[in-house]
Amino acid sequence: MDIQQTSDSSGTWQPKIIAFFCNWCTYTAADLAGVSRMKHDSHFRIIRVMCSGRVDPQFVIDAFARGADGVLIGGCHPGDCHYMEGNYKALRRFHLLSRMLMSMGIEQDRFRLEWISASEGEKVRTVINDMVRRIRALGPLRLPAGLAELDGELKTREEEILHV
Amino acid sequence: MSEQNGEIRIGFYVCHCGHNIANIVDVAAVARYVAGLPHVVVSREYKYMCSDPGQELLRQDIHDHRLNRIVVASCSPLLHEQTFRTATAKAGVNPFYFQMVNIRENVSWVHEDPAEATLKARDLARAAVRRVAAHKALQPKTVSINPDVLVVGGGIAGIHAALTLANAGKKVTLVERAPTIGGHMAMFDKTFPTLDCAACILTPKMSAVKNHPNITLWTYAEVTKVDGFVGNYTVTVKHKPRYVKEDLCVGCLECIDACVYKEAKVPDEFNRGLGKRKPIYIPFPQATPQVVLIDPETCIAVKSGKCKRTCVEKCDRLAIDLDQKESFDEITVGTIILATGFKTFDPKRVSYYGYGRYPNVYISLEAERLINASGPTSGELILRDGRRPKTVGIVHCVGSRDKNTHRWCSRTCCMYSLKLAHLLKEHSGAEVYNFYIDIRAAGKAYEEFYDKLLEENVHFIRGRVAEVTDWAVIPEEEGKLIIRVEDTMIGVVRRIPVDMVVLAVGMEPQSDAQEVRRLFNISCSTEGFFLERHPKLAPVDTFTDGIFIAGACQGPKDIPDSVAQAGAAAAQALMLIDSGEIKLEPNTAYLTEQNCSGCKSCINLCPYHAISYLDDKHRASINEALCKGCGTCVASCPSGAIHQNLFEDEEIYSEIDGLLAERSPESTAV
Amino acid sequence: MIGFLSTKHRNKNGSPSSGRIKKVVRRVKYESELDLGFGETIAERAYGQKLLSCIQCGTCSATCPLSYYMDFTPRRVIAMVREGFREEALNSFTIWLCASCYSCTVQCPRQIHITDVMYTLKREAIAREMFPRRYPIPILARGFFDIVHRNGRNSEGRLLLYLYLRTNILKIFQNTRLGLHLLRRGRMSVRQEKIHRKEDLRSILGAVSPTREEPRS
Amino acid sequence: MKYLYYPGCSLKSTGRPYDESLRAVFAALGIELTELDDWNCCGATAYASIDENQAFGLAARNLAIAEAAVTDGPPTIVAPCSACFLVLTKTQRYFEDYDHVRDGVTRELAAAGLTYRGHVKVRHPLDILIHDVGLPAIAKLVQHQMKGLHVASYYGCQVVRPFATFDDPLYPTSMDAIMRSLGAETVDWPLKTRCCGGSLSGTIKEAGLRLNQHLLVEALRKGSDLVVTCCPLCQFNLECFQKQINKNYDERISLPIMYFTQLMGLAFGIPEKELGIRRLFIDPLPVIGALKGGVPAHV
Repeated sequence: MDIQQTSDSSGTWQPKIIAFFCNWCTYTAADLAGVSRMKHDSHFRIIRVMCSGRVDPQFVIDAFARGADGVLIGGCHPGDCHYMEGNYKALRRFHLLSRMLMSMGIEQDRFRLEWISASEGEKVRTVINDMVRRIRALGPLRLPAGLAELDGELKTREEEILHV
Repeated sequence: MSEQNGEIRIGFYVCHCGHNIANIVDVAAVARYVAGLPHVVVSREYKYMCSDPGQELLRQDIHDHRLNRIVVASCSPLLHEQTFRTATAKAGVNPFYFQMVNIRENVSWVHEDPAEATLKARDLARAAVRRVAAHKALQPKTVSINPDVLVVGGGIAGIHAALTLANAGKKVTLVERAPTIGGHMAMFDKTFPTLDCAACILTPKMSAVKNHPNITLWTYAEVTKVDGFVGNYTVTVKHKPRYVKEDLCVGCLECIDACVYKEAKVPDEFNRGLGKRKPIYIPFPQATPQVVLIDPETCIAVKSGKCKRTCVEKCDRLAIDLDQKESFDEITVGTIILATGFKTFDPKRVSYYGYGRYPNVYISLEAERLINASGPTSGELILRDGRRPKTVGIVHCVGSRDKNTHRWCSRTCCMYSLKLAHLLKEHSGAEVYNFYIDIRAAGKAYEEFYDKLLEENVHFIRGRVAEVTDWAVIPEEEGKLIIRVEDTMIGVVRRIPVDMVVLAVGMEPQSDAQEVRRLFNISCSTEGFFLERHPKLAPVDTFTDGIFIAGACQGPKDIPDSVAQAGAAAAQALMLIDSGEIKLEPNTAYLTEQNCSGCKSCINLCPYHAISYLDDKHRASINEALCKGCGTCVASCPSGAIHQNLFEDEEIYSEIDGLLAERSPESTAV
Repeated sequence: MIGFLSTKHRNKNGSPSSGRIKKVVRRVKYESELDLGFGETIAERAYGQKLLSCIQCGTCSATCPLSYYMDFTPRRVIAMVREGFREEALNSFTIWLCASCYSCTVQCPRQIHITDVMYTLKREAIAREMFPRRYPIPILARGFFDIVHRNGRNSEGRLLLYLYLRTNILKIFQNTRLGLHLLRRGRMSVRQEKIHRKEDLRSILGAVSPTREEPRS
Repeated sequence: MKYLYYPGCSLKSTGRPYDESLRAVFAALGIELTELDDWNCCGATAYASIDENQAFGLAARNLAIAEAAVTDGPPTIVAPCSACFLVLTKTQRYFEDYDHVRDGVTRELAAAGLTYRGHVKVRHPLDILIHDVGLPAIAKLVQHQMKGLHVASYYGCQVVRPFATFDDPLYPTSMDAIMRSLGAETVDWPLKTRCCGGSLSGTIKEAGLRLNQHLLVEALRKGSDLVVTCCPLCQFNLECFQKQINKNYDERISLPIMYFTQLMGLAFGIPEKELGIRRLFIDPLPVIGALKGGVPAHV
């Protein structure tokens, strides 16, 4: 990817973060942040899913593979899941997946899971700003020797991750 | 007309939302950019897409350009997705060939740099365009609505909602935790600004509830379990033992006289401990239902069994049952209205007002009881130390507008303080001081009431009281409570000796609001009050279909507002009931049988038991009726056999893909 | 000023004592006379961005044990700072009377660090030399500062001596009896307490960059 | 129990009885206090009025020394003087909360070859006694019940405000609880945290003396036999200016003002010499009961 497209108008590199937000808590919180005009960093893109439990590890890996510098998953607080326990599933997958990503040299700060309830617009702001700050510090993601290897990794680990 | 010869023809529309979006996002640039994307046939910007002309534009284009996919970039889908889906459907395209891009809440309202915002708006638009191409035609699943309604909470809000629905011919179950309905309003003496007595306007409604053929009234009961979904909820209710058979008791109260306790010894809840009751009692004269109950904590018979049980002998209807146990009922309803009310702020949390240390410091509710004709002093203003006050200080904003306790304004305190000022002066002829930060008398005839008080020569001192002490510096202060405050209008600190202090305590969420919230699967705002679906456009809806909120459980409210909300909640419920059915998002999971390896890893994942294992076929099977569409099973299926409508893997991948895809050099020039 | 204080106290209600002829002064304030950035500056230097959220409720004034003696109540000082009445705020002896008891800070419904605001104003005033000659409080502060700066520890005896020499020499005699009592009970010594590694101190204090402290103009 | 001990300047002069009695009482309770090596003045309130950055640097030197002194677990400083307690806590707190303070302090310390990582806990003796020692342990050591003695606990301001978390900032009760565990009756009075004016008694006498007059009069009005306090400056103001207060305001006050640790010591049967009783201006022993061999007469 050429520097041009991941850089801002002033030409300096800017991170790209994909954020999977659950419809009931975190996405609503993001709306609240909007309604409350809580300005925050723009270098993230939200994908709405019904529940953080819907976030397939492959989505995350795919995002990294396609050039995301960070991935954020936002769900309801433990005990508050609109679907009772989807967020717990998300949590368990997150642990396995982040271990795998780290073993592949993707820093911990690049993959994050946050509980943000519908009323926590402020938290959306702080989490986003903090994550962007950390990833700016890390710089662009240098994937370990290209996607092919990543896919290979994926195949071998798939079972273990998906069987949670 | 849409899916002929499979060709995908996308129409893209970016909304200015007046200046809300257009001020930050270069909408024209976005439209130009999207026009260059594959499958896009039409790409326009428009001032207000949600307006009639906006929707008409959409309809016209679909017709003229044979569009079969629609993307609108405007506000949050939580606000207008339905609007545009309907518009799409009107024009003959399946509504699920629509995708919405949120460039207001998620872009223009939260970002300041136009270049960055525009860049982001484009990425999101590109992702949506790719996603919509992968969409499938779907039929919304419809469920029928059980016409029965559950109302939780028997305060004025719950009462009003229940009566409204019952009068509309619906069967209502009203569940109240306390032994009687009436809530806080029943404790008030008079109501502002009209000064008509609370009991006079409330008790008729209470008995109406009791006698209404369509209302089942369950007091001293609590909801313990809620299952199901909109239109089809199954609710378990626990009846706490009153040790009195409700159906047999006629409220003659002879048992109370008969109690072995000759004197009432127990501080009574209804009078906030200012009066006493016996272990067998009725909360207050107009209690509804007119049924006595026994407090197991203090009744000798229940506690130890060693008692002459004179009450039992006395009751010739044999209503008293000292062995009564808690019992459960299960009911099915289609909709639920929560009116669980509020709790008053505990002023012990602000030590500097001396509540609990100085007997003559009262909270507003206690003052209400003190001046109430049916109160512990039968309306005589007699203080805890037996004196009659010559001067009274009313302290506003106790536990309100204070970041150390509660940030919010409780909205009712100013007015009830004015009311109490008037009543206290009327009852005792005392000098009354109001200590306020701001007087908030915004309401019909409220300001006029404030005028009235000013003319009655009640003192209004603008300043937040710093402390209430018994620290006398000069002889005139001996034996008084000293209020230290800055008179901010005059700019001096004043020490004002009074005989009685009334703390205008604010309103806070019920202490168990969080548990109740979980029980009914709704959200709370930061403050802990129940969260409405939209602060302006859906004030009584929640994020859970079929569950509505009314009254002070949603935020501080006075009686008129609570009643208005209760009516609104009832109307929302009626809307569902009378439409008979509700369309649900077709976002359910489904299985491609041939791919299922029968590994069973999904079976236990589903919290709704929608997935079962067919032993004969050695594979799973999904009951779409039970599926609520979280997608957890989809993400966990190792053989990718489970899919979710509206959130297909393919759809999400193309969204990711779209967000991260390279942009052509042309596009980067903003 | 002290004189004014005492007259002010002599009549209980705290209103300025009667009989004093007030000279006519212009009351109108022109925006051009104000330092409009002042509020933000002080807020920023006092860790209390919340200063701007003051609702003028007067809790600070009412809870302050010394507001009785102040020319402007703390609430009014906050209002002045907020609105850029720099001269008035810095000239008021309200800021000097603050004994840092923090009552206002813990009770302020907007959680404004009022005590820090007062410190900041004191520093601002000292930096601008905006306090009357022989006014004891800033002098005491300076004296304390010098002693500690030099020796690393304070010595109360020395400090009082220093104070009285520079403010009101007579106080020495007023207070000699007290001093003697303390000496006799071994509770005061004219011996100067010192620390061993004074060079540490010097380098620490030397390393301070005065960036945030110079007065705005 | 082992703690680092930061006496502060006052406890070396006017506050000496506090220093002596505190050491004696803590020793009796089996608490080991190690005086912080080469500690320097905390900066108090005055210093910050001149140069705040220096004030932080000054206080931080003590924290740095403490951090270096303890290797096992987080170092805890016991600071009996209210001003010291406040300033050290404030420095610690602002070091955590504000980047520019952290950077400034770090730079200043570095100049002296010192480092601070922010691990020090600053605690007040009251906090230690209530939460680490516990009232039962205190009661167990009491040999002479202070029966019938009406004690007004005076906390002053800076111990409980604004950073202390161990008690209510406006209506604290920890010292009262300790006094009750000595058998004494505590006086519930509203001025227990009202400021004594600090250094004002030296600068603006009128204001300073008034504050102390109010405190003394109210303590007496509420029937106190004596006042116990936990701050050297409060003790000094309340005790040493009684003569002047009586003169200026035509009062007849003679109220013993002692450190709470002194009364604890007496209750524990520690010889009064070790508690600096004789250093007080107003002898408390008569009201406590003439001590015969350390035993109050009326016990």
